[in-house]
Order: sequence, then C-alpha cells, then structure tokens
Amino acid sequence: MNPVMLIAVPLIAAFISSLFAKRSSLLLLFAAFVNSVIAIAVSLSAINGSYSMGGWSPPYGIELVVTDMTRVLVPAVNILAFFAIVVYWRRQDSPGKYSIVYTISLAALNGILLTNDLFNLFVFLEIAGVSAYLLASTGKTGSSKVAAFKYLMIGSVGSILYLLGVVLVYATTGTLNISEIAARISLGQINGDVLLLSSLLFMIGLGVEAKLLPLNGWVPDVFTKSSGPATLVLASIYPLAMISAFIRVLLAVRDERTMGAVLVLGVATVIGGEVVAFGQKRLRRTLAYSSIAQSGLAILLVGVGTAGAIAASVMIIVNNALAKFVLFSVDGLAIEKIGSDDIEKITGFGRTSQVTGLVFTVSALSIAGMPLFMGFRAKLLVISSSFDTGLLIPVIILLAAAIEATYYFRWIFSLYKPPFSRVEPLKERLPLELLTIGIILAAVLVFLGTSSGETLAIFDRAGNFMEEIIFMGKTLIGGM
Amino acid sequence: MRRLIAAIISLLFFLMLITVLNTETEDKAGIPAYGDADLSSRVSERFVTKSVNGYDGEIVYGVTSDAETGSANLVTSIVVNYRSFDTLGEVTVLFISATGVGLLLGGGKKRIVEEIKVSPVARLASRIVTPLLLTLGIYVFIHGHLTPGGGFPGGAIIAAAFLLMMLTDEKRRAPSKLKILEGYMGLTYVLLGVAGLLISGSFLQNFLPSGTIGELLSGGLVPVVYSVIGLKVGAELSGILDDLACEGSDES
Amino acid sequence: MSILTLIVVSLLAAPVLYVVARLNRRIAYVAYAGLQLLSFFTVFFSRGSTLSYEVIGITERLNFNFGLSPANWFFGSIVMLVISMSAVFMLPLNKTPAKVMLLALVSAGALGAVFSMDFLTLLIFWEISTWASLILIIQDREKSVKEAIKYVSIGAVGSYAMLFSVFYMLRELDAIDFSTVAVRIEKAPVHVQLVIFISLSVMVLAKLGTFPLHTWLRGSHSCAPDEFSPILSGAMTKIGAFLLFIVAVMIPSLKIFSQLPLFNGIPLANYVLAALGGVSIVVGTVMAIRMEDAKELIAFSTVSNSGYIVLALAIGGTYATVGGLMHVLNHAIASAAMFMAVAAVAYRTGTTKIHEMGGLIVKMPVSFAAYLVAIISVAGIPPTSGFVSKWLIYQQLVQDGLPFLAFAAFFGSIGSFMYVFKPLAGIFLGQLKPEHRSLKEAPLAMVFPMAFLTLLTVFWGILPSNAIRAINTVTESVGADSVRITFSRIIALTGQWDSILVTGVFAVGFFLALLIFMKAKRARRVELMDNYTSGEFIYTAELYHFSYRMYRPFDRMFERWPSMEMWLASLSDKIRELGHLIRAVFFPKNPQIYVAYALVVLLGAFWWLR
Amino acid sequence: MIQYFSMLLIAIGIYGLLSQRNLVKLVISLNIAEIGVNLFIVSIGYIEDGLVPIISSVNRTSSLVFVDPLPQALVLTSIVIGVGVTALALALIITIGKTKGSIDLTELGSSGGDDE
Repeated sequence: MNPVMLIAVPLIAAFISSLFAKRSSLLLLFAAFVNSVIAIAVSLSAINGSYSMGGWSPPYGIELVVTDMTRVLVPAVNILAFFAIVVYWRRQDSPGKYSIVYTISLAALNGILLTNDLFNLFVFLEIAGVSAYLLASTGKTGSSKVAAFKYLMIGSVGSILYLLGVVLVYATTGTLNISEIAARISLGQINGDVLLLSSLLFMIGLGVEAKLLPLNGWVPDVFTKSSGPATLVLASIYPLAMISAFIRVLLAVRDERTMGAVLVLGVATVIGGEVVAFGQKRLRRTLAYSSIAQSGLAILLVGVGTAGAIAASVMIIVNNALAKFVLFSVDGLAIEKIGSDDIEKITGFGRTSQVTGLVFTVSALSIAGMPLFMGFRAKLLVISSSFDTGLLIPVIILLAAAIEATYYFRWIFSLYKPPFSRVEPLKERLPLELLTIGIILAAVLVFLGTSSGETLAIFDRAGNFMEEIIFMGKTLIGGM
Repeated sequence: MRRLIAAIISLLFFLMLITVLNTETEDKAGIPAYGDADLSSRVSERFVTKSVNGYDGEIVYGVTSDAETGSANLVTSIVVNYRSFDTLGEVTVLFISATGVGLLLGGGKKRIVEEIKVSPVARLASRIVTPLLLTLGIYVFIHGHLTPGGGFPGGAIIAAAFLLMMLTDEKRRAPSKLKILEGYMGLTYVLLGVAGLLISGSFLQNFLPSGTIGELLSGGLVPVVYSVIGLKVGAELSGILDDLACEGSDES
Repeated sequence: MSILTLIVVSLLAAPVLYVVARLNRRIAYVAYAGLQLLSFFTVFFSRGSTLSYEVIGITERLNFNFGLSPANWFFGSIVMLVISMSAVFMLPLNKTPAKVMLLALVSAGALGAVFSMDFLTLLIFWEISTWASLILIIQDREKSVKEAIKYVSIGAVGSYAMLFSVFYMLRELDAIDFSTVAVRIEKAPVHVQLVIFISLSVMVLAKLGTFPLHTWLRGSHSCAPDEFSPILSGAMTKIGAFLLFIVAVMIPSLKIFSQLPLFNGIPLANYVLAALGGVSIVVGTVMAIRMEDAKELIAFSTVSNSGYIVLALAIGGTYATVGGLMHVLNHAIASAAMFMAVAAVAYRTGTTKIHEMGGLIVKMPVSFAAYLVAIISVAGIPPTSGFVSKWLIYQQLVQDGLPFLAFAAFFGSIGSFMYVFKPLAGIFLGQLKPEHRSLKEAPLAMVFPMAFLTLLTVFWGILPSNAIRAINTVTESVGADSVRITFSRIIALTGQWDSILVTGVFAVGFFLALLIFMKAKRARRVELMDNYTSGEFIYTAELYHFSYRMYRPFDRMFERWPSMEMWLASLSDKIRELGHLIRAVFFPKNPQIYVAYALVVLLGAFWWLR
Repeated sequence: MIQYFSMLLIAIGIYGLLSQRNLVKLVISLNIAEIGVNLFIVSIGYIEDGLVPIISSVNRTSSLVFVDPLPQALVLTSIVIGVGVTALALALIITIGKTKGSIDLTELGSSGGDDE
C-alpha cells in the first residue's frame, strides 16, 4: 500500500465535502476510517524506504519514507483521529460544519509524519497550522477567537523562522531531502555558524508546535477555550506529528550545541509544565499543562539524542496521545454532563459512572508512570537513556515525575471522593461510543504495559530510524 | 520601553542573520555570496538540464521533444512536475484558508452596505476591463509552462477582476458557483495524482506525452494542472474577497 | 504451585474478582480470602525449597527475577500472614467491587515484591501494590483525599529515588539483582556506594514511615478503610523493612562504609540512618501520646516501631540484626491485631474516637484481649514476643555503647506505656456508654484472625527460640552471624533470657493477682451519667470521659515543637506559588511577550553557543 | 546587498510584531517579515549574469547559465501560503472585532488570556 493514500484520501474527502457541505461530517468519518485501515496496512506491510512523488527519484523529487518510527506513529495518528470523530459523533459539541478542517488536518498530519523533504514538511506544517488555528477558534466564546489569533501569531513567527532555516540549509547543502542533508551534515563539511543558526531556527520554529517552554504561551489558552473535539485533536493527535517532525529535523540538522539547548529547554519545559499543572483547579487546564510537561519530556530526550532516547521519546508521545485522548474526552463529558470540570464539581464523577472513572484512572496512572501501564515502561526507558547525560537530568525528571504523580492522583481521588450518599447517579445514559473507545484505549495501555519485550521492540526499532535515514542519504550522495 | 526592547531584539536579530551571510569557503560549505550560487552543487542543476532521469543531451527550444518534462518554463517544471506534491499542499493551504474564512465569517449572507460613490465612468470602464482581465488570467495560466506566470498569478488576476467588480458595484457578489468550481478543481488535482499512481506507479506522476519544448500542447500534465490551479485559485481568492466583503450570519 | 504462578494468578485475579463482585460480592470476597490463605500456605510451606530463578522479560535487558531465599521466605511469610488474616477478617465488612479488585492488586504486588530477587522487580511490584493501596485508602472517608495525597507525594519521592538508584546501579555496577550488587558494590568508589545507599534509604524511610518522611502514616492509616489498615501497617510497610534488610544487611553496609568517618564505632552513613530511626522513635512516641483517635495513635506507634527497625538494622551487629528482623515480625502481627481490634470495635460502634467509647471489655472481650496482647507486645513487655526483639536490640546498643540511640530506644519503650494505656483505658475500660449497651462481640470471621495473631504473639513470647531459629537462617544466608539459642534461652553477651522461666514467673504472678481479684470485694457498677457531676446536667458527655485529652499537660509540653507535617504541607504551597510565578512569567496574556521569548531564546542560544 | 536588505526587512517585521498593538498592524508586520524571507529565498538562487530560467526563442538551450529555478518555485509556494494565512488572520480579526468590540491587543488582554 502506497502511503501517499493516507494524504490523498482525506484530501479527496475534503474537496468532496466542500461540494456537499451537508455531508461533510459523514465524509470526515469515512475518510478517517479508510485512513485507519490504510494506516494499519502501511504499518504492517509497507516496505521500509522511499516512496517517490511524481516519479522523480530523490533527492530531486519529493519522497515519502516509511521508517520504523512512522510504522508506530502513522496508525496511532489515524486511529486516534477516527476515535476522536466517533467519540464526538452524536454529541452537541460535534465538529459539525468544521468537519472539513478536521479532514484537512488529518491529511496534513500524515504528510508531516511521512515526508522526507524539508520544504514539503514546511507546506504540511502550514496546512496543519492553519487547520489548528481554525480548530482553536471553534470554541463557543469570543475568547477562543482571540486565543486562535494569538496561536496564529506565534505560529506564523515559528513558520517564518522555520522557512528561514530551510533556506539556509538549501543554500548550504544544495538539497532539501532530509536524508541527504543528514548525510552531508554528518560528514561535517558545513560552516559552523550556518549549521548552528539553522538548527536553532528549526528548534524554535518547530518548538512552537512542539510546546517548548518559552514558546508555548498559546497552549493553555487554546486548550481551555476551544471546543471538545478540537482540544482532543490538538492535545492528543497533533503532538504525535509535531514532535516526530521535531525529532527528525533536529536529528538530521544535527548540531551538538543545539542539542544542548534542546536539552536545557526540554528540562525547563518539564519543570515548568509540572509545577504549573500542580496548582490548577480545572481538569482541562491541568491536562493542558501536563501536555506541555509531556512534550518537554519527549523533547528533552531529543536533546539526549541516542537511539534509546529517541525510542523513549516515541514511547512517551504515544503513551501521552493514548492517555490524553481518554482524559480529554472524559473532561469533555464532565463539562457536558456536570457543566464544569472544576475539582470541586467533578467530585464523585467516577462513582456515578464507573466505567468512565475506570478508564480515567487507568489513563491517569499511565501518564503518571505507574507499573502495569504503558507509561511505566516509557518511564523506565526515559530514565535509563537520560543517564547518558549525567546524574542531574534523571534527578530532575524524577522530581518532576513525583509532582506529576501527586496531581494526577489528586484528580483520581477527587473522581472517587466519598461519601456515596451525596452523589446522585447520572440519570441519562453515557455515550456508548466514548465508553467503548475508552475501554479499548485503556486496554491498549495495559497491554503495552504488561506485554513482553518483543512487543515493545517496535519502539526500540523506532528509535533507530535515524540510521536508516542517514543510510539513505549516504547512498544518495554516493550515487550522485 | 516596549519599543526599545522591540528595537533591541530586532537589531540583534538582524545582526545574527547577517553573520551567516557570505560564509562559503573552500573547505566548508556555507551561504554563498550574492550572485555566486553554484548550481552544480545543488539539485536544481538537473532541473535546468532536465536530466533527473539520466538524459544527458542538450534541451533546445522547439526541437527537443519527449524530454522528461516538457515545460519550457523551468520554474513551472519544478512547481507542477518535479515538486508537484508541494503545490498540492499549497493549494490545500489556500483551500483551507478560504474555507476557514467562510466558516469564521459565517458564510457571507449579504454584502455590507456602504455608500460607495462610484463614478459612472469607472463603473462602465470596469465592465469593459473585467472580461479582459478574465481573459488575461486564463491566458496566463494556460501558458504557464511557456511564459512567466502560471496558475497562481492567473488565479490572482481572475480574482482581481472580481475585486474590480465588487469595488465598483456595491451589490455585486462573487458568483456562488465559484465554491463548487473550487471543490471540483481540488478534487481533479488529487484525482490526477491518484491517476498518476495508478497509471505510472507514482503519485502525481505525469502520464501524458510531454511534447516538444515550447509548444502550447507540451509538458504533459503541466498545462492541465496549471489550468486546474488557476481556476481553483481564482475561485478561492474571489471567495475570500467575497467573504470579507460580506456580513456574516448571526450565529458567529 | 510455584511462586511465579501464584503471582500471576493473583494479578489476574484482580479483574476477575471485580467482575465476580459485581455479580455477587460475597463469593468474590470469599474467593479473595481463599486465594490469600492459599498464597500464605504456599509461601509458608515452600520453606527450604532450593533457590530458583524464574524469569519474565520486560525489555531485552531487564527481567523479572523471583526467588526463594530465606529472606524472601521470611518477609513473604510475614506479609502473606497479615494479608491472609486481614482477608478473613474483612469478610463481614462493607464491601464494594472496586475494593476487592484493589485489594487483590495490593496482595499481588506485595507477593511479587517480597519474592523479588532484583531491585527493579521489587520496585515494580511494590509500586503496583502502592497505587492500588492509594486508591483503596480514599474509599471510605471524606477527608482521606487530603491525607492520601501526602502518601502519594512521599511515596513518589521514595519510589523515584529507588528508580533512580536502579538505573544508577545498572550503569555503575552493571547489575541490579541483590546478590550481584552486594558483591560488586564493595569494589565501587565511595561516591557510588553513597549514592546507592542514600537513594535506597530514601525509599526505605518513605515506605517504612520513618522520620522525616513519616507524615503520611497518620492520615493514611487513620483514613484508610478499617479493614485495610491492618494490611497497610502490617504488610505494606514491612516491604520497606525488606528493602532495608537488603540495603543494610545483605549489602554489607557496615563493611563497605568502613572508610567513612566512624561515629561511636559505626560508619557515619549507618549512624545517620540509625539516628533517623532514633528520632522517629521519639517523634512517633510523643505524637502517639497526643492522639485522640485510636487509628491515628496506632499509626504513630507504627512510626515509632519503624524507628526501632531502622535503628536496629542500620547499626548492624548480630543482636541488632536478629532483633530488628524479629521486630519486623512482632510489629507486623501486633499492629495488624491492633488495627483489627479497632476495626472490630468501629464495626460495632461506628467510631474510632477514643473518647466516644468506653467499657467495651464487657461486650467485646476477644477484641479486648487481642488489643491488650498486641499493645503489650508493642510496648515490649514480657511474655510477649515484642519484648524479645527489643531486648535483643538493647543488647546491641549497650554493647556498642551508643548513648543517643540507646536513649531514644528506652524513651520509646517507656513512652509506649503512656500511649498504649490511653486507648486501652478509653475504649475497653471505664464506663460503658449508654448507647453501646446492646453491643455484641464482633462476628466470628473477625474474631478468628485476631485470636490467631494474639496467640502467635504470645507463642513467640514464650518460645522466642522458634522464631529466632528461622531468623538465624535468614542472617546466615547473607553471611552474617546468628544468635546463639537453646530451646528456651537466648544467649547474649551481657546475659541470657530464659523465656520459659520468665513466663512461669509471670504466670504465677498473674494467678496470684487473679486470686486476689476474685477474693476481693466486688465493685458496684455505676452508670456513666450518675456520678461525679454533683447533680449538674451533662451536655457533652465526652468532656467528662476520663481519657479525653488524657495527657493534656504532656500535650502542652510538645505543642510548640516544630512540625514536620506542617513543613511538608507548606512545601506543596511553595510548589503552587512557584507554579503561579511560572504561569505569570511564561504564560502571559499578551502574545507579544511569548513571541519575544521565542526570539530572545533564539538570540541568546545563538550568541552564547557560537 | 539585497540579502542584507532582506534580513533588514525581517528585522523590521519583527520590530513591528513586538511593538504594535493593533491586530491588523501585527498581521502587516508578519507580512513584512515574510516578504523579507521570500526575498532572501530568491536571492540565494541568483547567479551573476544568470538568465531567467525559461527556455524560449531567445534563450534557446539549457546549456546557458540560468539562475537557480528551485528557490523561485519555493518562493511561489511560500507566497501563496502567506496569502492564505493572512486571509485567515484578517477573518479572525473581523470576528474578534465583532464579538469583542476591539482589535487592540491591550484592550483584548484583559478579556482573553489564561485567566482562572
């Protein structure tokens, strides 16, 4: 199965739905479903390597590559997107007329995951960005529009800087193909200043979407003001693609000094995110800051830069995506049923609807890194790989993790807070779709948390993807 | 204070950017000085000589036929053939922006009523100029593979024609059929890509004969795609203008 | 049935029991109790079987290692004894499906932890047990949420310290199994030894509830569901003792730290740990005296007794090691019995406040007996097993000449008389409250475990050689010395303890007293409300309860002591404030500010790194 | 020289972005910076005395010295993307102006933002 279909199918659906606006949400569902099937097919059966566009061999044409990392992330993105649409299918908060934006963003995220061309990545980042600005503006209040504008502003600065970086790299290496760039840079015949500046530009440009600390001021604003499904997509699915782009570009345009900066900023992001999340009284706000912290963790590992660290990073973002999906959808449900997600109001929600409470608990425990769940395996990998940088980083990570565990448990506790008598069972039935998907995702978290090392080897292989990329680049140089 | 900080930051930014200029040396690659770009070290060398697939002859205007891409305009050959996938993305950006503008502004129910004093001369003149502009736009995108221009400038010219009409007539709206055109054109582009995948084995791959360099019917898919883009961009930009000029419905 | 099968079955049982409990709770709880009893017997009778490794892979490099060394057997038997007894005990109590699932997870985790052969396996199963217990704690009481958060944060500090040390060991020593680490750490540089020792000690202190990480015990123990408190105190904290045993004894800490400055003949690292133990004896005792709630009181007595365990195992030496291990056994049984007695009382009366009860000895004699014996054991009075362990520890303290630690240990012993008397007098003695007149003894399922644990306490008090023989095999298995014993005597340097003789003397004394009691003139029973108020009407009866603020003067004495609890609570406020600061700085309302940050970071990084 | 000028344009855009309060002016500042980048992109492809990269009846063969066509193709894409983002930003500003009654950042600060 050619992976380009992952991009083509949603695009076709989007263009059709601009013709039949009434059917757009159905088309979205259809596209997401087809994409999930294709994604699984690609993940299981596609051959690792290059899929050129327009019949032009790389580095001349644009190529999509399938690596062990995309094998993990592509199904995650598409299936979660499908789930997100199903969860909000019959709710008042459903995507509605904005369906077309979701469809396009799905295409863009797949493009970001698959493309192996810096400029093509820019184009897809822009599509994803514009869709994200639109998603951010879907909230009911006017504030969501302001939040979206702020997001657009910092996002545009990010993309300008990224584009500048792309141009510098092109002017220096004469190519836009990531493999070839990686290979040329690993040969070391690049002016140090240019390399430093371009990698820093990439760090900042991609860091905006990857939620690096001083660049992530938009996050809490957007996550709290936007509509339920939009938040779900932005918080759970976007990071998969954005951090994967961050990983690939920063490792390709590899500069050890920039790696140091990434490490420092990543650490700052983790601490900042966890500390702020600790004091929050609204669930969605807590989750927003926790997302920042999780991204920080993933980025910090990019700064470490070893294959083990990348594997850990991939595992962290997948764990975050699965768990945050459940947490944000429970949050959306709480807002819909209770009218608030304040820590006082949400009390006893886990008792009134037991399955919701159970899946929430499993996901929160997984993010907090408790054993039996995927997050713990990720945490093991994180700690073991962060030891490569000395003792300070693991200590900081663990301190932050302690804070994180504390506030996640506080939320779990407030969900189950006694006494029973004060809590009235919800009269209306909870949406079956949400419960089913919540159970599926919780089961996946438990499965990945308890399965044997062989299953998790997919993440180890994913961590090694850069070797493949550089190898492809070396053959390109050799062949020229 | 704010302005001072802003000025300092932008000054430092400027200084930072210029440190990397003119850094090309013998042993280390860097940014070449202005005018010293060396095509032989770049991928674009083969775009110029149309030799990505190994052709080593010279490309001569009006003589060479069946070159790997038949477009005489080398930029067009990149935009619509070598890097056509980028262009699909670019079209998508425009599409999603146009859609987003429509969604944000509530789809444009009726024009914002303003007292515009348009002299009858201008009104009449615009009615004469508009068809000419439309024709020019279509000309530009059809000849995109031969002359400067192409789908995007062509589309922009078409949109300019509508803008002119909207400026001179306060009741004028862009035709609503344009939205449908936009959708169909986008669909056509992607389907052409899929057709390439099915016929030639690669997404967006050319499957038409590329003809002789310099002729109107050359370049394989290039004129087709550029026409599609031209119509689409024209429709989108007009749609955006229309949305911006119109009052939204009450719901937003 | 192998240990591995047992662990896997216990883990799988959790969801199964949940489903079963949703259909029929009684069946689920009976099944749970049956499973725990089965585990206990399997563990107990697997004694002497050869050392075996069983492996399940986690990642390529790290495996689960389970084994059955004497230490595993010793701690496993203690933990499973307490858990299985509690499982029987909780049969009549208020139950939910969620509880049984969590309880099953707790036992599975505990089982996995005590049979682990490497630090990671220990940590993983311990953590499973911990988070399950966390969710269990909040099930019944409303204020428990606030208290459980303390447990979360301190537990997290502990377990992440241990996680850190696991990978640190992996890196520096290239091993994480107990025996290899114990060998390789001897040749490692001092700083490596210290980092490992300290980080593991943090975990020990956190989980065992020792000063300065003891603050979670009070809230968690008292707020936990009554049927879970025995497990929390008797089993969960004892896994901490297991780790302590590994850190201090199995890894020959006295030997490896001998280059460090010595303090009273003890290496500084060990002395500091022991001193923390000493402090927690004092703090636990003082605080226990001041508590008004029976469960809080026992919680602080746990702090104090954990202090003994830490002190004993940290200073090392034959008697202290054996005494410390014996103390683990005693305290597990005694605290479980105490919590059970309180739970039984609470089951009948609905309260755990001491001054709301009284005179229950008449109504609930078995609970009283269990409580009495347990508390005597905790205070270290013969002929209970608690005396023997303390006696052994004193032997070592005296022999090594450690004034401060000896003071703390003696202080704890004497202080414990004060706090054990309070609930005893308050709950069981004194006047029976009018509303408790129709109480009955707890149901049989509750009585049996209490009685069993009580008998065990007395049995090992009379025949400590039986327990010490088992403990000797544990210490010998890690290369330490053992205490010389005969059937009835323990022989130490400064003397010997003949338990049978002492018990005989005690029995004679007891019968004499009983005789006097029987022959003496009978006291006249009066009602609570008809005396000593001189005709005044009593509005709030508990103010006149003689155990309400029993030690008020003492209380006043310690009122102004700096409080660790307050300090830790203010820490969370500090984090919150820091959070507000970070939010104000990095998440401003004006987007231009974060655009400026982006550019400043870019500029700063460029000019700095260039 | 033109490269320095393009860098200057980017810096000017950034200055505007940091100092202005009117949302429309912010969008204009973004556009200025974008134009700076675009100009820079084109400039890196320039070759002294290079020809317009179109094979025509005047420049008949590919063996002549053409300027690098690839940056020109990139800039085309980048311009179009800029147009799209600008249109969206303007639409957002219109909506903000309608719902909030102001398009000034200082006045919006109190109503939007990450408030409790």
